[in-house]
Amino acid sequence: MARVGAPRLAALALALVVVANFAPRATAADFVAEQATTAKLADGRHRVWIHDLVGIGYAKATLLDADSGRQLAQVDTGYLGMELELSAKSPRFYSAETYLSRGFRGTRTDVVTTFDATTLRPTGEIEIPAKRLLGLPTSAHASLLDDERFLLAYNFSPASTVSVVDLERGAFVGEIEVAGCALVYPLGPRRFASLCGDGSLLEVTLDDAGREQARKAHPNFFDPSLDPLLEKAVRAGDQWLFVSFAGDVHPVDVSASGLTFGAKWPLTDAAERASKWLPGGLQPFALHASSGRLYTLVHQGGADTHKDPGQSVWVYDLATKKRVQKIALDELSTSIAVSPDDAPLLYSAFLGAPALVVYDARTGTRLRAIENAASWPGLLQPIAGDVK
Amino acid sequence: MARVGAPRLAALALALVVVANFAPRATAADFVAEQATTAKLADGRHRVWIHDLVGIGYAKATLLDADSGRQLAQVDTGYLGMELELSAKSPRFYSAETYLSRGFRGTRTDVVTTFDATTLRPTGEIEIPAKRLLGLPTSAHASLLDDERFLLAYNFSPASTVSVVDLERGAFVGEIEVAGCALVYPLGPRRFASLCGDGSLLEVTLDDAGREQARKAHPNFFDPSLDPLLEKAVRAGDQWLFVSFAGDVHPVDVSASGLTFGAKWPLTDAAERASKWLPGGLQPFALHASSGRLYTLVHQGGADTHKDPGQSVWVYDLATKKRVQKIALDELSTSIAVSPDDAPLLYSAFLGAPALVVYDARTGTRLRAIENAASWPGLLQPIAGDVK
Amino acid sequence: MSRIDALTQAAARRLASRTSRRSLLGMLGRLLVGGAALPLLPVSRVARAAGGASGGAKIDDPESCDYWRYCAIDGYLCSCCGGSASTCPPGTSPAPMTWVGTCRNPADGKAYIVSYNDCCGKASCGHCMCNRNEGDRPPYLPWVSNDINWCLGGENKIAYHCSTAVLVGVADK
Amino acid sequence: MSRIDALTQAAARRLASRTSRRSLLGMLGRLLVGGAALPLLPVSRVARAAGGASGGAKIDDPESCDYWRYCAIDGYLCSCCGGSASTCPPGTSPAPMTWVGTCRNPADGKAYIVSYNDCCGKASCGHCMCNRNEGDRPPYLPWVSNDINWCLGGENKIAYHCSTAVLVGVADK
Repeated sequence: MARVGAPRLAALALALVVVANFAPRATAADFVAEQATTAKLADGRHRVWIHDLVGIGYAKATLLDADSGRQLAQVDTGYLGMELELSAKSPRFYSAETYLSRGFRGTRTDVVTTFDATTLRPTGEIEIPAKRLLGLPTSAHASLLDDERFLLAYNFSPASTVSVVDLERGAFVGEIEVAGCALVYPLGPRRFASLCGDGSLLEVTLDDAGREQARKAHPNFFDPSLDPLLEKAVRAGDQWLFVSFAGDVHPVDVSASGLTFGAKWPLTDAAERASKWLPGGLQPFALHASSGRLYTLVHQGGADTHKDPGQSVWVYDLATKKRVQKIALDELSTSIAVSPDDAPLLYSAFLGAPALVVYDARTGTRLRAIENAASWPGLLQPIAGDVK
Repeated sequence: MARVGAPRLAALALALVVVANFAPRATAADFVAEQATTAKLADGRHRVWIHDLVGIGYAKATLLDADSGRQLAQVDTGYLGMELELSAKSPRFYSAETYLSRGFRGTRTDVVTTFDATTLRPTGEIEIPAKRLLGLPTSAHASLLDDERFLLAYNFSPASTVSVVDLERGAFVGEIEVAGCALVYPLGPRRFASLCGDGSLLEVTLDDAGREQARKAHPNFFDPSLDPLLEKAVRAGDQWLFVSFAGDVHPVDVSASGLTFGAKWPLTDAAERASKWLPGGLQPFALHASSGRLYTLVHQGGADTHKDPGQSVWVYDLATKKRVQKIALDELSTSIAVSPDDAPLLYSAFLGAPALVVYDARTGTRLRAIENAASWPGLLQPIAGDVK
Repeated sequence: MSRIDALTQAAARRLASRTSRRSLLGMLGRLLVGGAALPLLPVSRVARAAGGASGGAKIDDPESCDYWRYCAIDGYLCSCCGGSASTCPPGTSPAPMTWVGTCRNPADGKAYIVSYNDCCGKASCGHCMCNRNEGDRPPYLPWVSNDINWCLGGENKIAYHCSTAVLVGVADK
Repeated sequence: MSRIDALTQAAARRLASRTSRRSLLGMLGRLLVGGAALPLLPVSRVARAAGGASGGAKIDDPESCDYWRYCAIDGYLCSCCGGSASTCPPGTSPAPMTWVGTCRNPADGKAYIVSYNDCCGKASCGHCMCNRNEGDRPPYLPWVSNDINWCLGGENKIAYHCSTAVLVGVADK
């Protein structure tokens, strides 16, 4: 490209005009000056947030259109940010975040930030105790209760408590002690569970102000010595599905006022267990609600391989508890997710590589890799398409 | 590595002990428990800070031992941090830094942070107006005056001012307006210069409280239309050396009470200019004080290639103003620096590659590449060796 | 192919962008011959950029560093980040002040004044790093200096996200 | 050779570290055969790691993820960051609370209790990422959970910089 001769003086002369107002200066008859504006967020049938751990630092989430492979937008989620709390009912989403006043030193402040889901601008924040769990991302670190009035964040200081935020009042309500237990799993509009180190499930009921109303320990939910549960559970409507290290699904039904613990059922048969097929990864389970299918990321490994990457996705029909599909991934994977629509896509990413890989979830066909989707891919969060 | 059987209960039992005090628990007769401590900063003859722009984000500086290739330590320098203000006389250094209260949003705070040069811990900070220049790093964005009582930081808001910080009192003094000019070049203990868009050099004198006492504009220091100066000047004792886009050195002597503008002298002869040899890069000039040599990073390019990388370092004797050496670099380079000792090393880094490459400055022999020294290498700052 | 770049590939972009196309083939040769010289640069990228040089630059592609409007840009291209050559990605705001360049549009042969509005309020986009310096000058001439972070708009508008290239005038008649 | 790793190479480290050595050669084969499968991973790194597998792991090298003490570590090795297996780099502080693992020292055949003290107070070191999970459990058993950022020591001790592996006891007699 040839350099334009002596443009600097013209540019300087124009600078004042530009600074004032970007006023049009149509010296050519047909020229109309452009205005710098902000783009509207694009719709799409297959949009997915991919979280980026950015080398264990200030995290961000990038919204991708998985059909076009394009980046649509980005939000920042603070120091060791984990995921967004997406809303099923409002044009907002939330993010439990941690900040330090001087970058990587100084005073810690934890907040729940509200984002406008259309403009992607932060619209407010509610300060919470500065002790939410920091570490590798897990979606159970914080959750919206079912009617989305309360948001819960799990604290580890190392005391275990849960912060309750009233989103309607825009205020922090208080902390609920969950000693010996960890994380938050919503059980309805005013109820949540935590998973406990002694193998029990703790059920806590809130009142309409967000204060603890009742609690009940459900002992022997699992055996932490013989076969601990992965904390990476998925919810299928009224059922929480916890999967053990060995690959047994422990269902918990939350539809009644109490909790109903279903019989555990295996992802693998005896021969597969003998060959050490195990679930593993950072986000190894995904649900496709309308078809009632559970997607699981599995690998062949031994003891303590519960975070290893996999290259196989095994799919189960939750009605029959039978495997109905096997998908072979071309690349290593630590996170999987499935789009919620009726032409679902399977998303796969590996913490050790920057691509998001897209498959047709029904056929297992690899459709595309979106390169450089994130430097350190963490959790994946598909959002419901809103194409009219 | 074989998994140790059932370690968990023992580990849990020990955890309380560990948390309490890491108390020794020598069940084997010869076992002495270790203590987690902090390492002392290693000495070294050839230590160098390499700044990392981290993808235009929160920057950091890594201290390397260029002889061993080892990382010695790291300090964080805030949002778009540029360089450290190293002290010639105290066991401290300073950093003019910018922070946002919510990572990449929220309230901006600018500070001058003091670091202990031995422990590398921040020991204090002085708040300054939140408008210091942010952008690609340039060492003239902030500077210590010669006796290190005052630190200056250049502000661009877009008004041009200079913040004066009194390090002795630990307080911000005030701002000095430098309209039409930019950056800060120390001229002594109470004097600095700024480079002006009209081609003049602005000289400002401070009183002992750090307030402006006098100012003088020196017009026609350079011609911003015909041959602008690179702002990347180096100081050789009482001389500032400004180099023009075309490769002429404009010396300014600061030893007298006024300023003496020396005759400009060329880095290149007519034939070299005809073949478009030009200085360029992010940090294209380095001085080796004891030998009086100026190292320049040059490339063959045309107009507007003043930031292009180079692969040649041409070395000049400041006494004779003659080129005395040519060093061919194996890799592209945008930053060069030379260690201050009498067995000097030439350091080279390229903003587009993560290595620091080390040469023998006297022979031009490539000694080693320190891979992954920085993700986005910015400025290089050698420090005087302190091997006893 | 995806058009999204990330930090790990920025090096190649920068190598390509910070270097004139004319000299890139020469450097590529050295890279390939050198072998270990720049082992971390994705050589396929460099090769593609070099191929572009012989095959014709993408002067009409807003996601290419070669796009004609980008003659004095320095930063991540908003076109790769959810915006376009003249719009900021959702959730970010154009800086009210800018630096300007003058670029010639090969389609009509005219030189246009281009305002390089930084988009502000989020962390770096990280995709499509591009630096070209036609008419760029040091910070003592700030309105034509692309080294400066122009996100000076106050609260929530400090952080640099990406760069646009907005046509604001015709330079020659 | 330099022992310093950086962000752009962390992917390979993690590939190597998050995968048992047993299966790495198999994966490497796939990588090389696949060609485009993981184009961004520096294959030389993977190859070197794989070479280590056949040639014997570096179980006595504190800068190697294979070092015997690191059997339940998750993070950047302080040995590569200006510290050592049991010391934090200058300017950082060991977390007062830790998670623990039990690792067998091949030199004496004994199992030792290892305290994985995070070093706190600076941004991530970025070198020698290593994750091994012997005995690691989810956060409901926090003292054996390596997912947690243990930099809980209050002011200026929040940010995670790197991980040590301090011997605090002998597990078997």
